[in-house]
Amino acid sequence: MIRLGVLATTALVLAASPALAEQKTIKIGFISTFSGPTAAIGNDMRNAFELGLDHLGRKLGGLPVEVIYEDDTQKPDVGVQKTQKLIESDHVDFIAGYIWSNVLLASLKPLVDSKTITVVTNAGASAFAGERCSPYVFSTSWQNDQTPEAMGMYMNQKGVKSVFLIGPNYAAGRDMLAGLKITYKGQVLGEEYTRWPDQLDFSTELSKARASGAESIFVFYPGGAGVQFITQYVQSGLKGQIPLYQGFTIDELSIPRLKDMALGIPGTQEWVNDLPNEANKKFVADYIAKYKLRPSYYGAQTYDAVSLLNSAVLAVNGDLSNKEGMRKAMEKADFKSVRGNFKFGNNHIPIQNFYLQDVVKQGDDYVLKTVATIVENDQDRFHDRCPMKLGE
Amino acid sequence: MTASLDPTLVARPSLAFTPRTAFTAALLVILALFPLYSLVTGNTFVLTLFTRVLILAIGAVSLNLIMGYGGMVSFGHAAYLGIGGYAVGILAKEGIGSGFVQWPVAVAASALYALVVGALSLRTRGVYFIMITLAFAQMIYYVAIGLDRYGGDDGLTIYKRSDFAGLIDLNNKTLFYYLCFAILLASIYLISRLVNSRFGLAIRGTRSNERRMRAIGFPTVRYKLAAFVIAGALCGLAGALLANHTNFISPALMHWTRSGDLIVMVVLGGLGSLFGPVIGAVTFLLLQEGLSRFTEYPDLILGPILLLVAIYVHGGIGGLLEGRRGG
Amino acid sequence: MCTAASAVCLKGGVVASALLQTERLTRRFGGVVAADRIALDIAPNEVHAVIGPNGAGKTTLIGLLSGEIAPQEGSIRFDGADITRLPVYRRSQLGLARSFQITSLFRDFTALDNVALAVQAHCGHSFRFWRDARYEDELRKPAFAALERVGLKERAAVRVDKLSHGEHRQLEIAMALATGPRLLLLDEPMAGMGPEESARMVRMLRELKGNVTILLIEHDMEAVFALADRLTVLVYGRIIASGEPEAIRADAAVRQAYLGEKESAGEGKRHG
Amino acid sequence: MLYFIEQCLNGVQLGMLLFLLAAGLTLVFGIMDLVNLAHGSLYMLGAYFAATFAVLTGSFVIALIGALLASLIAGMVLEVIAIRPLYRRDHLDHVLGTFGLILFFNELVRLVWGPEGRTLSLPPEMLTAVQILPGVYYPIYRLVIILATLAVAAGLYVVVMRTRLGMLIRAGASNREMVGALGINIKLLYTLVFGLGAALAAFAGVMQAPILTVQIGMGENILILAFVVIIIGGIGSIRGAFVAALIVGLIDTVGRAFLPDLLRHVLSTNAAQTLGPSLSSMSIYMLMAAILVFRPEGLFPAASR
Repeated sequence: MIRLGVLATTALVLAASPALAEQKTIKIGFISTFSGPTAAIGNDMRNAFELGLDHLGRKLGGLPVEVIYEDDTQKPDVGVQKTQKLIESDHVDFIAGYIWSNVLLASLKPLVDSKTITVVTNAGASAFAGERCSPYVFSTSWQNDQTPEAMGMYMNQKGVKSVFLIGPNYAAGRDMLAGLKITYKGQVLGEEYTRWPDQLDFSTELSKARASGAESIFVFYPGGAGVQFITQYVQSGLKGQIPLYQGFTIDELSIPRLKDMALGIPGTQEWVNDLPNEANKKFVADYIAKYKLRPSYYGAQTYDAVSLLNSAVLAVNGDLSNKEGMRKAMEKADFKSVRGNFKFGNNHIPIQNFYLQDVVKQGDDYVLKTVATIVENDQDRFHDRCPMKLGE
Repeated sequence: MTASLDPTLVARPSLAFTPRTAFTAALLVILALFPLYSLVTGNTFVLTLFTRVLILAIGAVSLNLIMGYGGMVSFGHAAYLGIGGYAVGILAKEGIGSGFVQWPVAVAASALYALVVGALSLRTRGVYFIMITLAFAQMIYYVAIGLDRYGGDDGLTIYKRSDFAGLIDLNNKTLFYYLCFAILLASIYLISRLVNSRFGLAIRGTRSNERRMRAIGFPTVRYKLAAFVIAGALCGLAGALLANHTNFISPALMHWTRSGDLIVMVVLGGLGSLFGPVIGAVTFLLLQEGLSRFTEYPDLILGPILLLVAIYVHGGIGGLLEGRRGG
Repeated sequence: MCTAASAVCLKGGVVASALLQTERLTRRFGGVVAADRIALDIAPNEVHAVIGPNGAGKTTLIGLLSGEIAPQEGSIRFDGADITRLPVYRRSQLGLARSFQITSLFRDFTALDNVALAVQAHCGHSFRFWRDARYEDELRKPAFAALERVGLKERAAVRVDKLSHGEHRQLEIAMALATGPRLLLLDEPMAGMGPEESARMVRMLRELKGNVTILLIEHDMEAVFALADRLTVLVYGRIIASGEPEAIRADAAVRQAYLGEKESAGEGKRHG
Repeated sequence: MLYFIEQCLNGVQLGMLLFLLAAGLTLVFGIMDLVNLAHGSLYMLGAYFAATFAVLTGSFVIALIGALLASLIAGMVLEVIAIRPLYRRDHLDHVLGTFGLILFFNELVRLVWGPEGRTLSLPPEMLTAVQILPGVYYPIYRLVIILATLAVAAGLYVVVMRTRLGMLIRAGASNREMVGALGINIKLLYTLVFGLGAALAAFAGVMQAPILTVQIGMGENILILAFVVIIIGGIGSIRGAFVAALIVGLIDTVGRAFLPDLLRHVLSTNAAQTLGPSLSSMSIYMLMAAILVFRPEGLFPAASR
């Protein structure tokens, strides 16, 4: 019986291998996390990507689109394999997605080697913004350091004297805490990195924060871990004593689980769902209408990716072999972004505003609101390590 | 080599046309032809996938030497994949790209680790041995996570594959595939010689009845240790191949579930049979890959299959093909 | 004729000629003394039987001599050399071969492979990785010869688990013989044998007599008196008598021990 | 000093969770001689059951009780269907079979509860900290975990030491054949013990759910820790499991708390930051290896095997 299984599966692998796809439909590979505690992020991205395609009549530059979603299970090694599969087996024209900086860094080589035009919709590893920038790889999000840098500025404004930093021990975690230290002028009384992603008990770190006597805590925990951290922060009775400042730890995905616990914990972001521009209003309204959920910045960044790819295909009117043409077109960032229009830096990372956001309660509903603009047209500090120049 | 003895006295490996030999032969032919297939269809991923299968098969073959023939159940065998892989990765990052350096270092490092671990672990028996090998593998796993300079938990990208001074270009997927295939066959041949040599009989005897082995005058531990080291070195080579294959290494390579995978492959294919590990590796990985193509919940099927094999089948699939059943 | 008392006097004279000699050999398990200051000496080429009721410590004695059990006191000298602290395999290499009371063979090997392993153990180290050992005359010939001696020639190619119990016992002997031992420690070779099987075994052992020294532990008194040159009687780990068969037959203490077998058998259950 | 106490409490709390997991594991291991990698899956199931019942009833306590019962039954059913046939086989087949069970249960949970994972929220009064010593605040809920687990440990002690079932369990752990010889219905005993182990694992899963997580694969990392615990403690020994669990919990937490700072004296901050956590994780396995080398039977050998 097993033997039959083997033969059957072998046959399947043989069967599942299309001869070189001729360019009638555009194939897009989408890599994100669709299982495990961070699956919610992947779903938000997929929803937004689907919505974006709907808005374009499921066509890019007039060509029908087929999307292949792959689950990186949040593991770098799996991410590489899925990336290779998309390139070598599905022969996709574009690849989009990537939540995790470490998954992106692991997958970057096959992407660059194969010259696959890629739109990264979240991960913002510093190396990828700097020396490892690539002509065919674009980002619709940010470089990791930018968001916490904005938070650092805000904490300066508030005159916060000292801070204790806590984050996960992986590429993004290290970037985030480094970012805050760049702009924050007060004292950094401690810096803790936890095992990622399997360490979910932060009691040790919280005790340390308390003992450090710091006036504030800054934290970065995306996805489910964020919920765990906030919960334990509240349980440990610190909320009343040491105010918390966060990046990517509280978002539309975690608020429904955190409810009151999330109130009064400020964060910074390049996009908030109430940004007053037409593209955004349409995006948020249609998203809520279609999915009965609020989109998060993960979704927003991914929604922009659709528009960006569309602009590329339009510019070369469907000739996907003309990668140079598409690259030049994309560098213009010539589309209506839901964060308001922006320009790309030489490293293909957006130059954009960052806003202060806060959680407010509307009836039984909890939403994020833009409080203020912290910094305008901020460019990441790694772009000068990237040899590329725009329009060349 | 000798005619002086009645030939019936030596159990010659039967070349009879059993389902098992037929299956093995068919499998080898298929494996040998894959590059051709992917050339025709232009689907290079199948090649990538099967290169991975071959490499892990080498790991399984090495585990089979100590587990199947030596009776040493190591629950930490993935550590060697990691050590071999990191040897290549670290040297590459430090600018030493030559395979003539990287691969020997990978093998030597693994052998050395095996020597230390074996020397300590072989004082224990049975389940304690399983657990102590696991413990050491976990240590190495966390060491890798702690290697800040080499990516820590995020792993390390390898920008250039091992360079063999133009002798063989590992960037050529087909060539690399056949290299792995050759190494796999070579290691199987090596082990086929090993297990029937005096050394092989010594470790097989030890597996069968260690007390008696000592009673008739064998210092069993040193033979077990030697086997342990050989297996480690071979798996280290597999690790070096794997690093070159994925161009990326991370501690995940050494996670205990990887060691579990290797054990599953060996037991699935049939303990202590030459080609069992290959059958096991191919089956296991194809089941994973294949099942996920026609169901969204592959492990819902794979899991019970493993359980059933554990309960009802003696000698894994190999045994099944010979009609051997459990009891 | 030599009693426990006069064993001391042996020290001077007979030592040189004794192949194996133990002094004050003692081993306790918890409260139980399984071997109590045992002084034993075995002359070259004699068949020396050790008898005694269950739980007398016979198997412990074998364990001590073969090295599987470490003594708490006393010493063992083999051919003049002190082997008290040597590991099992070293003693075997010195020529101390043993058979097991409960058959202990390589069940998934053929009879010949079993014996061949024993031979292999005694011709140099086994770090030979390439040549197929199943075709080496150097190993096969002596192994085959040993099987012949115990009358298992025809069964050479049969897997052990296919052999009968009696054949297992014979194979045990063959494996011990194959290594060309200087001293055979036979732990109840007739255990669980039918009358004609044991008869064959006795015949076989008698053929060995004179060429190899044997320390025989056996319950079957018929066999013992048929084979042994000297007997030593063990009760509660202590030697109560030692000497020629006739003397032992006559010895009152021995009678007593065997009449008292019943409760000491009960004892045996606990610390045998 | 106060800070140190606080960290030790954290360690104790982790140790307690480990004990719940290890107790069942060590019994199953000691009595049935079964290497059960799927024990972590029962821990996971317990948490998911609780999360579901909590949604249905809105009460944490009811959810807990429901989860315990559900897991007890699930465990016994699992034993009868899948585990019992494994007893005859060797440890290797145990590893293969129960490894298969891990895959199965992870997938099953994904099928039934979806991939995202669940939250088990606490009653609000649990969301604060109390001052246990002047200057030492400690989350109420973590105290609850410690106390509840201590209660369970005590209960377990009574059952094992004072009841007939416990007598059989102890006998089984030290000498399996003997229990068989006593003409006890061994099958039933095994099923009961396995169910008990499942319930204990579930209890651990439920208790940690509100602070940690309810997600697929949550059992796998902690399972290995549980194995470390029972090896250190001595297979089959509840007392050993208890002591060893505390040791492991303390080493892990205190190590995480103090190692990075110590390392910072010898290493660059970055290196120290990365090395610190992994070093403290390693130290646990070093301890286990050391125990296995020098005292293979563990700290409290229950069996003479």
